[in-house]
Amino acid sequence: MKYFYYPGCSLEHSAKEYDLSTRALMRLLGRELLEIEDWTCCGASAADTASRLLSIVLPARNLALAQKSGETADMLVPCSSCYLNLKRADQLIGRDSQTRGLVNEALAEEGLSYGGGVRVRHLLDVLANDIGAGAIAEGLKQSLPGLRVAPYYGCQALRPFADFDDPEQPHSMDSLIEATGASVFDWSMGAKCCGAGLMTTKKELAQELVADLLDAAKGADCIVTVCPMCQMNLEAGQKKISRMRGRPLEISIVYLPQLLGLSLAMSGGGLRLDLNLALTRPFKQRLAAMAK
Amino acid sequence: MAHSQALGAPGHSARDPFSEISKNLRACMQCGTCTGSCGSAAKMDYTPRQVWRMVQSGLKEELFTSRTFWLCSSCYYCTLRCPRGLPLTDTMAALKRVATAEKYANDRKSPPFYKAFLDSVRKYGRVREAEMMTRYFLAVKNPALPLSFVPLGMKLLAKGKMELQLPGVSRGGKLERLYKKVMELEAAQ
Amino acid sequence: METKTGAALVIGAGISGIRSALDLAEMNYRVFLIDKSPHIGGILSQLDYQFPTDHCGMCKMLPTIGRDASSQFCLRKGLFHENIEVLPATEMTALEGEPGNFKVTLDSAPSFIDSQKCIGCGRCSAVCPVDVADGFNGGLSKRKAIYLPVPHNIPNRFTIDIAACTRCGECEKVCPTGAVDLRSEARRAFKILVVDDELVVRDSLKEWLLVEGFSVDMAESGAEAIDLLSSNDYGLVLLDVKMPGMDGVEALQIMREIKEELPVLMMTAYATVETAVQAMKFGATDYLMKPFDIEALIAKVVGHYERTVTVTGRVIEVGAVIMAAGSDFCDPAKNPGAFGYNLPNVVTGLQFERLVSGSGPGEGKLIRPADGRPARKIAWLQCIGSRDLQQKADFCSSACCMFSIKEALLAREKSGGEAETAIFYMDMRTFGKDFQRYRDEAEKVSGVRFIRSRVHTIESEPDGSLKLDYLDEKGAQREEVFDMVVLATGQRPAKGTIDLAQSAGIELNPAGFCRTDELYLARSTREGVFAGGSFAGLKDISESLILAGSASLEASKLIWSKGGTQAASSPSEAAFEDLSKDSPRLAVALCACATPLRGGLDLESLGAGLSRWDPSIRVFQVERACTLSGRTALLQNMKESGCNMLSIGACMPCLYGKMLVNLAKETGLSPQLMDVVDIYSPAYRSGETDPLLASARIQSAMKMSIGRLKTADPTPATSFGIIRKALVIGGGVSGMTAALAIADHGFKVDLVEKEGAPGGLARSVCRMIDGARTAAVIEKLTSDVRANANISLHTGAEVIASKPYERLSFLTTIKTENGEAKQLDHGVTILATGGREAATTEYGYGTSDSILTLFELEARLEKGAAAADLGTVAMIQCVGSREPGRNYCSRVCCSSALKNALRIKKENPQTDVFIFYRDIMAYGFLEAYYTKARQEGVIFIRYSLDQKPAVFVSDDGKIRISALDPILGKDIVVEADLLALSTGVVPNDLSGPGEMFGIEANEDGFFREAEYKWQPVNSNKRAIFGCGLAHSPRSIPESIAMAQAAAQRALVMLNREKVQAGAVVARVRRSICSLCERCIPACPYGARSRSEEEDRILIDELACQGCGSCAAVCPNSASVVRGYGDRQVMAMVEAALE
Amino acid sequence: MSKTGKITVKDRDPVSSLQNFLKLLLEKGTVEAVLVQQRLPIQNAAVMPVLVTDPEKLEGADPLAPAFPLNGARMLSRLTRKPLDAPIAAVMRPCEIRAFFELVKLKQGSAENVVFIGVDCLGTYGNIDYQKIAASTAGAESTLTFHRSILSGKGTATGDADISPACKSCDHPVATNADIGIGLLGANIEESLLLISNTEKGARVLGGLGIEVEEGDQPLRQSAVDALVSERTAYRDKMFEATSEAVSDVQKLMGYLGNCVNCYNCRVACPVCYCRECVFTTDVFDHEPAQYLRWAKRKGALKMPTDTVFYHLTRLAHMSTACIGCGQCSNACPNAVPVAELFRTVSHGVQKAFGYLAGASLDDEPPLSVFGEKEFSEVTGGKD
Repeated sequence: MKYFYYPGCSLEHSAKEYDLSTRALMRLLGRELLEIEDWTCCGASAADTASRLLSIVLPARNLALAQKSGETADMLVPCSSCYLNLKRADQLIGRDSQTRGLVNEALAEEGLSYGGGVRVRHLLDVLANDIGAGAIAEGLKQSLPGLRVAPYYGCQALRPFADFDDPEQPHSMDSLIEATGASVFDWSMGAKCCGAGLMTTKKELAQELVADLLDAAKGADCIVTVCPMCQMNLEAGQKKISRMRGRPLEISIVYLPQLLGLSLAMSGGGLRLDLNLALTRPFKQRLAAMAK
Repeated sequence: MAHSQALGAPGHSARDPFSEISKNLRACMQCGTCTGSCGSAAKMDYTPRQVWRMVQSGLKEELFTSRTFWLCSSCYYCTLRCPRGLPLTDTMAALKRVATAEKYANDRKSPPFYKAFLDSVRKYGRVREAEMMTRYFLAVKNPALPLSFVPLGMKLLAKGKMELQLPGVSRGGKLERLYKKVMELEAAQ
Repeated sequence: METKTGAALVIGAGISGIRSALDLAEMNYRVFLIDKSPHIGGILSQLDYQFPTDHCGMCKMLPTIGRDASSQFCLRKGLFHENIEVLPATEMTALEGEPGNFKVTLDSAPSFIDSQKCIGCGRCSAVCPVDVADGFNGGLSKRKAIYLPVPHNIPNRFTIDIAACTRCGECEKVCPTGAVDLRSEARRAFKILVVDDELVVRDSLKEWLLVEGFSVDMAESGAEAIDLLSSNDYGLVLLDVKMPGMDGVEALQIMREIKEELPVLMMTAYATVETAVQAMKFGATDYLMKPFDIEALIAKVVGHYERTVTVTGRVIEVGAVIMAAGSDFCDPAKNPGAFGYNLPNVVTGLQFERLVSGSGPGEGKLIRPADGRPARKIAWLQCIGSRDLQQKADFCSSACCMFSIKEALLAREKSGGEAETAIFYMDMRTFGKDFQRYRDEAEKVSGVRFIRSRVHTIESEPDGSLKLDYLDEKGAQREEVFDMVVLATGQRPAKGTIDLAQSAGIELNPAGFCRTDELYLARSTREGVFAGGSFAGLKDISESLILAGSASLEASKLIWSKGGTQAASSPSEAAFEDLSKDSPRLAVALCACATPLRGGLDLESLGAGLSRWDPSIRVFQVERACTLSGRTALLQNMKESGCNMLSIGACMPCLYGKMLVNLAKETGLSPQLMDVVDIYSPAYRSGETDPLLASARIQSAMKMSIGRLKTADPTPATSFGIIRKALVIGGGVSGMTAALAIADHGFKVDLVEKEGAPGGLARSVCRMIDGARTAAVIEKLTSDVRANANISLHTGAEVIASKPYERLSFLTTIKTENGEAKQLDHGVTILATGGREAATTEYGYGTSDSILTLFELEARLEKGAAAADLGTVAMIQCVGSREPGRNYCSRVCCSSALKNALRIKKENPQTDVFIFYRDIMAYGFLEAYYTKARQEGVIFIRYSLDQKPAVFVSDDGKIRISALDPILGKDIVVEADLLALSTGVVPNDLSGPGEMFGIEANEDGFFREAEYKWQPVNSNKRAIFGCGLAHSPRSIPESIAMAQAAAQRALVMLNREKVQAGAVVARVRRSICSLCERCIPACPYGARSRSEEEDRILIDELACQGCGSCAAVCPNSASVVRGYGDRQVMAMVEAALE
Repeated sequence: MSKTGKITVKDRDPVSSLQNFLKLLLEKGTVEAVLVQQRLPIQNAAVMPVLVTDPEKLEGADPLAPAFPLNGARMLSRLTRKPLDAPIAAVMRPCEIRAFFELVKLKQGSAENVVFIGVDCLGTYGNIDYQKIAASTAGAESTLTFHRSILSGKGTATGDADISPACKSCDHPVATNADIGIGLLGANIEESLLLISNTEKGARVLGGLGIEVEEGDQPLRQSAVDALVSERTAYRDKMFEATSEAVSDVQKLMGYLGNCVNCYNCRVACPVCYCRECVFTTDVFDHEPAQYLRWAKRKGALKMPTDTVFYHLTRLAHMSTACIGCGQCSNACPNAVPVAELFRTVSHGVQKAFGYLAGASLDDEPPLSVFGEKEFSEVTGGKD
């Protein structure tokens, strides 16, 4: 099975480990990733503040490039914000002829055209539904017993397009986590927003939201994320937020492919756990002990 | 209490984006589900429900003194739960568009950030995070802001997760033609 | 030649189905009442309490006229009426023919329990291993696969839920009367042939099918299959597509030649799907995908088997069909983004009703379903699955606001007043009669909190209670924790409505309910098929029954017009010998049958004991009295003994209802002189170990029956002729419809209208909600009335006096147009005196000609005043309504205001329209107009009773309306050019006709009906009915429906030559009556009056229901109820103490 | 505060002054007839209600006599059962007026055209006792000695006879609901009698007779009335206790009613037992011979006549809401069964439970004909 692969800007630098661990995991599970060559930014939440058409054209460009490559495959997108923009563009172009006309008129500048048809899939959707917990369980080499993992879905992976999990009470990560031998930490904040989009402009508000999440995760060994912006937002400033709330809130934050990779006995190096900004010492010792 | 406000439905010029927004919101029955669902409603001076009401009643000037729509983190809870199925999160984005386009300077940080972000994409096709942040800090002209990001910057540098590029050095202009075409099309609509 | 008695089919035995069935049965039509579930009662069998009495009142639907033709006990226990054949677990699969004579095919699901044998002992369900969620209790509790559909039915028959049953056969073994027959042999007789080249596939298939109880043969190849086929008979073939040599398709074709309609399931792997589909062209019935999903495979095979054994093909001929299949509630858990509706301790409205019901999971103690702790702080969330475009539910479900308030009151009562209750709502739609008063009382007296807010999420706390985040009315963010949350779930079309509509050939509306005529709400899109109750959209009980009545009227009019006569007289009315001169000669028949029920009962000693006790009786035994042969033996013995009274000792008295009536016809003895005594269950049920004590108890039961019969009053029931003409007072839309409905059945009607021309208030309304011109409706009705020979219309006439005439009819004097008095004799009266728009002086009305009432605005719009020059239009709702002095909602002003606003917007979208409102009462499908009004840009501004908008007329004629906008929390001013006030509807004066016919008006001046829910069109006097605006404000289509329902009730009286009074009625022994008149107010049916001239108490035998209140009040038994005289009761008490 | 006038008593004979007052009523034509208790000319000891239209025929009238042969309410009910356009005056004891009010509520009579003249009641003797006392004296002699002995404090007992237990326990000696009250208490009846106008009709009648009436307290009378009432109430409560104890279970009740022979006299004498024919005298209780045998066989022995206790219980059930305690049932009982005490005790409890006082006013609705929304919550548990 082949997938187009759209990493997105943050996976180039600030979320490099997410990109590398995803590629490594997919290779291990026998799925081929075709990175769209010359892909450009999807516009995230900024394009929409400048012009509605721009916020559709930018993602449409990447969809057109994927279609132009002649392959027929779903497009796998690890970052929730890119996933939302790509899917929104695909739907609007598919549904509304007026938008389709304008977008294609713009894309013509780059000799591209797009009429819809590429199915945009989030990484979690592919892991949960195409690969499935069974494959992870079969390939399990390094069980992680007793590890309490809090699944964090963020917001834009689930809403407004609720096509692979319940937008309010998601459960698609549970089976995957249990397949690794770890146990799912029971909390109700899995689908709450961490305010990452506001971290640069409205820091105090974003930190409040992060603090609530870390508070709720008390008792879990680590939080698992499926979006570079949530990851960065939860990792950065754990000390400052602990001071703000007046109690220790430090907790390890790992990407889902990293956790799954560990259970399939991929080396910590290959999963670039070294690049994670927040891995508590007890968590690292735990992983080392389990590796023996 | 507050001055009494002559009420009249918003003006109806053909292509005014503001009346476009109000047309989308007409079916709102002020049930308050959106405000109840909004994570950042506590910090907003006007709650989302009051914003829709002001749009419906055409109170444009007063609306754009509010910072509500800048606090929207596009988490789409409100769109999911609105019993009228209205595109509420998209409306918040549209209000940002109108505020930026018609230069209502009620927020000093968000417009420059989004501009820096889009300029970087316009130039390199992708966001060069370091360069984008420096351009944003320069635009905001408040030294305290960059200082607060230094610890995160240092950690990223140490881990090699951020390249140090100097602004304005390389050529760029990757999506220049695309941007121009889009602006042209948008204006013609 | 037995004239073809008119017959009708009623689909769905909920309360609307029962109402229509009873309506038609009381008019002596034959009725087939079918329901797909194993019991009757629909949703109401689960509700113990109904608004406004907060008690159950279902039995008030039972016939009061000719009541001996029907069972007179609790309807939730069952319904037995001479003219109704109740068919549970039955569905209609085809409807052919044309209106007046339809041919209907009925399928009833195979019943694995013989209803004659099952005695409801419950041993089977004790051993049943399967536990399934109990739908009756809304899934809150568990039940077995073999279960009692309703805890309190008579006879209490068990049913098997075929889907859940694993056919383990335990129940079959343990059933004492052998009533359970899982037809396992029948399954074994169903042979299946499996044809597949791979052994592993054949073996696994064989093993699965054997477990299911079928017998299986196997074939390795097509050829082998074919010669197997020619030698024996298969019910089903599973045929693999890809096989070496002869492939599946080829084999299929040959097989089809051998056995034409042989069902074949192709088995195909992923690649050969196309071939399997292609094979279907050659007659394969279906295909199965490899690798097999066991459940799906078994379900398909069992499906085929079930279809072959379903009892099909019962074809009945009926004149009309009434669809009363009801509606379902939406399942909140399936709501996208479940908002936490599936958390523990979150229940639906129906589940709450079960929690407070005595037969429910919590036995009526208000406990939380999850942990059984008492629920003392409860929240109701309104509009779950209604008024929600996200779920394509652009409608209001009409009934939830009121049943939530009722449930809140129930919670307080069940918790001894401790429970704290809160209702979260958007518009509290109290649009019906006395709804507003019920809500005010709930709020002010019982302390129910009404919070105007739509809660978005429920989160569960560690201790299982629930945290609600919501926005309060001032816009502040609130968090509150409750023990339990009840969701007022909205309506959805009943399961199976789509295929029911297909087989009935009727269309559905966009929301999936039955599409009905705009004006005649009971008419579906197919002539002859009518819709009653909530099949066309959820309604409260009263509206459902009104619509059911209207459907019965339409059906009976159709049957009557196509020549389907009513039966000459109902069997129970046959004349019986007058035995008052005979001395009692009593025979006792003891039914001997092999039922193991008998236990140690020895019939000989029982018979001997009785003869010793009373030598004058004759005792004989009969073999299996409930069968035909048993009855003939019984008849034979009765003739021999020359008895004039009969007491039968048998097993289940309830089975003998119809049998006694037929026996009476054959022997000429009135059923009142026969009695059936249960001589078996005392012995069996109580597990009486000591046979002596058991037989003593049985003996005393028989002696009581003998005592009762010997002292029975033998005079047969009397019947009375009434004048078969009707008087309709008020010639509005309702009056004319009622008159036409009666006249179309061939009876004379006098229609008295005060004004010069008929039409009533409808004349000052220009358009219906959908834009149709009201004048057209009135013209059509008026021309029909004038053209109808049976109707004599008296315009400009007024009713001035009325007095009883010819014992049970009326003689009414009217003053005609030219002033002279005219006397009209009639048997029934329908009050349709109507109402008018209320006047007002509020909000500056009268000080400027641009301040109008609602009707005046519509008149101006109708006169073509171009909307352009209307400028800005403002409307204020609830002017004078829903406040002290006139504390009821006039129901129609909101929809009329929306109609006017949409019309203005349509003609000129630029006009600004503002509507000041307290609650928009857009109930039912009117909600779509409310949504449309908002989408068209109408601005709605809410105000509260204590902060009304203020209106100033400035000198330049502009109207300035200032009010507080609650959302913005700011004062706003609307400058309008035109202000319309919705003043609501007030009833026309009822005191005149009221006092003449002895009926009262309620405190608002409307007609006081006998019972809001269950007898909406009857008054508390027998032959007086009421409909239309006189009863309560309602729209024109709703008035028409109510007029038809009232006419239908009147026709039950008019329809008979002789109206049979009940056998058990009151009598006055004049000689010892001291005329203290205490019995007159005691009679709940107004059946007693004092006649001044004859100086005695008169009884209206038709109205009397034999309830005995008069006998209880009378100290010296001057007033006595036939059948329950002092001597009889004493005789039974004596016998009981033997 | 009450409006009172006076009748001056000539030569220490209140009876004749009262007769003159009544003559005035007839002469002035205020009423066409007077129903008053009168000594029959032919039998001095028989004091019976007499309907007098000729003033001259009033000379035997003696309403002050301690005689109470039967409750006059029943007679008045016969007079007013149908509309009678002639106004009549009824001179009656308080318990007779109250009994009549109950009969009006049962539509057995009407109070429209009746002027009630209520005489203070100081108690009456049983019929047998009174006949003995009156026989040995002439005219109203026995009445005067009765009242003089009370005035002088010697009480009501003469010889071995005393006023009946019902009168001793009667806490309504004054007819407060009569149009005109004849006040004996607190007055020296040998000089004057009080005339109290309680209602507007009473004031009109007195005005018509030219008797002036002034407003004012009557402290003397009030204290006398209070004293008598408290004495009688004390006696009453003791009687209640004793009777309750005497009938506290069925066995005791059967003993209490042991002497009853089902003659049903108490029913005939009871003013509020209004049935034309009591169910116990109808065929319902005319049992089959075989039935008696069966009953006897069941317990081996059967007291006859049967249904004795059943009858009294039924009468209690029917009449306890209307019983005014006039004592005629005991008075009429040939075997001196203390029926009045039983009925008075039970109906006191029943009337208290309903918050109803029999005969107090025509406006109070009789308990069982009216249903309160929230009644007997201790029984219904507060559910309506």
